[in-house]
Amino acid sequence: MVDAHPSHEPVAPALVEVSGLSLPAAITHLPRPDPYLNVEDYEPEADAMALNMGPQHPSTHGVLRLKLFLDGEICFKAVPYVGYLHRGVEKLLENRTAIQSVPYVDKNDYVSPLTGELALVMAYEALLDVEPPPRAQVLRTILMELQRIASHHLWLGTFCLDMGGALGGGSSVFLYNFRERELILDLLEALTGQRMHYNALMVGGNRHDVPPGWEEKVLATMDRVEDRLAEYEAMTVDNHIFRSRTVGVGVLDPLLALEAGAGGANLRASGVDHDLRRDAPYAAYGQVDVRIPVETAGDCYARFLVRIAEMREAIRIVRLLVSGIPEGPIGALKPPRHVNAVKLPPGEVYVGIESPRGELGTYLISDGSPIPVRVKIRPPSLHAVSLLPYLCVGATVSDIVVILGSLDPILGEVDR
Amino acid sequence: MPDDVLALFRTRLGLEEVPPEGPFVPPETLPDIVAALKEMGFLLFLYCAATHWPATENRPEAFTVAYGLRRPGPGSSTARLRVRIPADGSIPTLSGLFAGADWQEREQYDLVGIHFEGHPDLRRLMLPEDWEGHPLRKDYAIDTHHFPWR
Amino acid sequence: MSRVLDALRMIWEIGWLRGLVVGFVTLTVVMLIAAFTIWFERKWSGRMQNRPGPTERGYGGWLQIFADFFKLLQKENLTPTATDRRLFDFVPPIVVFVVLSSLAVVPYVPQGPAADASVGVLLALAISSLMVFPVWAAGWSSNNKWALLGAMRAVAQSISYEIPLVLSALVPVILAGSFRLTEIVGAQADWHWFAFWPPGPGLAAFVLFYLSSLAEANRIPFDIPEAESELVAGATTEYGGMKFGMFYLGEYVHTFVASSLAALLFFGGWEGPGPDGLHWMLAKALILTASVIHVRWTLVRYRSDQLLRLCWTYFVPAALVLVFAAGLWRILAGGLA
Amino acid sequence: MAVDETSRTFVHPLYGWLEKIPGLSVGLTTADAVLSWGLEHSLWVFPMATSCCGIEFMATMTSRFDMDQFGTFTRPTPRQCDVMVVAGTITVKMAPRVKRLWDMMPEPRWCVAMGSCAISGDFYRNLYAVVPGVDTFIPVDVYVPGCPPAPDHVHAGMHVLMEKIRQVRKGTFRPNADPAAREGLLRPSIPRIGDPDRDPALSRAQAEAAFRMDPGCQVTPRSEDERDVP
Repeated sequence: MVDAHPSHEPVAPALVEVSGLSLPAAITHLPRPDPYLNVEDYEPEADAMALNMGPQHPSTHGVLRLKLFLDGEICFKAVPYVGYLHRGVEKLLENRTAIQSVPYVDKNDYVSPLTGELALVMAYEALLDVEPPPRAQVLRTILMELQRIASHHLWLGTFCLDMGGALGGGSSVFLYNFRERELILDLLEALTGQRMHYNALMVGGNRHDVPPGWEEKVLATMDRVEDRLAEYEAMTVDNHIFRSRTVGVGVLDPLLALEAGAGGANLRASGVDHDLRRDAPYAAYGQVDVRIPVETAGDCYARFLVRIAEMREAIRIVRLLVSGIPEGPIGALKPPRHVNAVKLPPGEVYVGIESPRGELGTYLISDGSPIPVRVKIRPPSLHAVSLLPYLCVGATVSDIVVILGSLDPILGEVDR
Repeated sequence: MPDDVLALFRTRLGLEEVPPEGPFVPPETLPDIVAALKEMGFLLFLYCAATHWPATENRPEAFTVAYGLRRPGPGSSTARLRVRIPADGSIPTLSGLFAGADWQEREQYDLVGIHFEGHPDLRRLMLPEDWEGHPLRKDYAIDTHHFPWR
Repeated sequence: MSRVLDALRMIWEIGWLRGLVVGFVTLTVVMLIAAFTIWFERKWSGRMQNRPGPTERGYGGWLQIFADFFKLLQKENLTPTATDRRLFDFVPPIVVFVVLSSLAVVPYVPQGPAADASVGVLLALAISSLMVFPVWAAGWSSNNKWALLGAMRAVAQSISYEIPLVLSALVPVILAGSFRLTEIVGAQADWHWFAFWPPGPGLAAFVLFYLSSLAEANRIPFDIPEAESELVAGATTEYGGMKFGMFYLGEYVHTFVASSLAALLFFGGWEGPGPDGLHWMLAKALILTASVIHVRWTLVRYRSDQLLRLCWTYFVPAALVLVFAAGLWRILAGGLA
Repeated sequence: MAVDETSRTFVHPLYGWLEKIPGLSVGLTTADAVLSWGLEHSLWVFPMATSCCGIEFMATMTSRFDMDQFGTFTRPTPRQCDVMVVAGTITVKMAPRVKRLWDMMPEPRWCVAMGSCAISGDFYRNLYAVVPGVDTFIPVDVYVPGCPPAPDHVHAGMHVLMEKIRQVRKGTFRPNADPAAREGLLRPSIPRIGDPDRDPALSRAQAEAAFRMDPGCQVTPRSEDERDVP
């Protein structure tokens, strides 16, 4: 059993240079399994079993279907099937104006709706060349970070649920996490009036201003959430079973992660020091010095550590910003009177932001009419799921559940 | 876009001016240029977005496919390029270069109906395998019925 | 009145009739205990997770289990067509039969109600280890891959954990010099509970026994045959209605019986301060059952290969050492006399 | 399998036996009251969670709201469940699977449509890939509106379902059969179950499609109950 107790001193890993990037040598250039393997070619005498996992399975995080080819309980080929939640958002956005389209992207990444909104709204703003006022920018940043904490809470809960079952210790961690997630949802509800699907942003600014006393509530909640983080660590980091289930499981080659387009904690856990909040700042991230946690082991445990560190960092950013929200308007444009109020100039833009799952981008083509010609949403979860054929090979069914959970895919975003 | 990318586009494509949304690249040189970009550190595959342009008086039916790559790390930058192909044309696949292009191309094949030449596993990604038509084409009605479910 | 009593006494004299009555009462009581264990588990886990648990039906929700029972009774008796029908329908009663029949050799008071077999320990363990057969048959007959995987895991796990279970049960046997459960309890008189006396091997043997019986009863962290986040519901995936109800009940009876056995072997059974008797035995068994529940809602589960490695590389050697140590203690302490 | 959705009554074979014993009517009514009570207050949920509503449904199970108060918890397999909570958008690709999972549930069973996507498709209802409401292929007992409904709304929905079960068992339940109530309502492209316009051939086609699945899936069911999902 692999043991990596957190009290061990971290050893600086050997690095290797690849195209100007320093990557941890131990996990770079790992042998890649063939995702297109013909099952017939794999030892024809073996007792292979095709196992259909999903689309309705307790731990596929939605409606992902994984077709696993097992030899005993070891998987030698995994084929993900997606699209069970394909709601044609891109087609719908091609028929909606800038004002109408924000609620649709809420439903893409339903665990962090605000980042989806921001990615779309920023694309329209880049096309229109509109700069939201500073108050809106700072508010957006606070909202993004609150959303990141809530999203990671949900992730940690479901991750442990996958490991410990709905009727067991996993569900305890899950319920504790939801306790804190509810606190953050309360903050967002106080601001926007909704628990999910906030529809809080619009082109040129925000829709909702801060209610009185909100800042103090945010600070109090942040204190509580930070206290409770230590509790989760006691339940996970200090738990030998948790470590033995995650350490060394699902090691992700950073080069593969990059080429596959993975992002967020999946990338940073493999030693790639990349975060758009610091590297291509948007909203008010330029005003804060965002510290990026990076791990070098590349396994599920490293991804877990990165997300926990990101939660702490998000709490710090929220604390930093919430005490100094600048005064002023929250929108750069006049409040729209009708849906065609925003006239789009012709052009093509791409805007990427750092969602809790990686780079969430919007690619927008407009030909001058009120509705865009093409909206392409670049979902980080799609790329995370596309890693499964590489990561699942050689893992047992139990491991596959953990690997899938550690990648944190949201199927609404994968399928759109 | 950063200067080294602009320089690459200028030398490889013989362009004077590179538009900010990316130059048009001939389909046959696409893999070479993307491979060169990958050598230059653009390791993160961002997006592959195909657009259907229905026929008008001025132009025949056509597709554009836009690609985006990102150089990770501090001071991150993107490289963007586009490919224009006729209605019955096809485009070489990038799935050999970027694992992430695999699914993006399958998605574009599914929704827009562009054939990616040399793709090892070009199946529909989002819609059922027996689906007819490509929904993101402009001539596809948004409320198309599908017996017996809608 | 006295006539009635006489008649009752006469019935009592007839051996097989007495057995029938005692058996019926015992089984009813144990099933009720199992049902209330379910209620207790729901309340306890709720308290552990900052929620109240069942509250609406009856005081503290204690009627909830009966609602569940009546509901399960009325569900459609569903046998999927692709299953091995006869085996599929046959398995749930077998589960209940196996877990209840192990009660035949687990005494709760010195006089019974169980048969005081001369190899009681072995018999109890042997019967409870039969549980693997219905679980395996359930997985096999369901014609479902998840059920099959669960069943295969159950077989691998049960076979492995049998060994440390029996070896650790041997420690009290060696210390007491008898396989008879009443004699083992008798040897623990005057507070010489084997969990604490001799210091060291007894407690270690209890921990091994406890963990192995967790594995035998498929409880977290060793519940890989069920593993509802991986294998949907394991071997019981295809079972619904009362058939599932039997599995559900059997699981809790199994836990209770294993706890009773641990109480007998390591905690002096019905011995205790004040008058000895059933109350001490039940209290000990219930406390052990509650601890099983507490562990279940605290830990996450092992992977199957880690589970087996844990058994073969730690538990089995440790159990062997403990058996040796118990023998040594017996010789050195002059217990052979 | 053609499911006759309009007359979904399930009589346990036990009742037929009991009715033959004379003088049991008093006992039977008491027993029936007890059994109804059990049926009503032990609703195990199969969470057909596909999207955003699934997250809110998860929140419904958590400590602040806690469905276990009235004896409701989730089971991962449809065989052990009484209520299917359809939480989220159902797409054309997913619909056969939902239908099949519904067919796998033992009677008596109920369906709760949670959220506006499950009720009518919401603002996706005119989209090529989305089913306009789950009641176009499975009978729905309770609708919980909202996008997504807050957890307390789901609680209220479960209590409404309990009330409905009580009334159905007592025989006092009267569905709103007034055709005037349907006047002016937006109707989906497929007639809902219970709609007089609904063609029985449609139910048959849906039931068949539920076992055909998609061709790439390589599932060749031997019979209606052969399963590869979940």
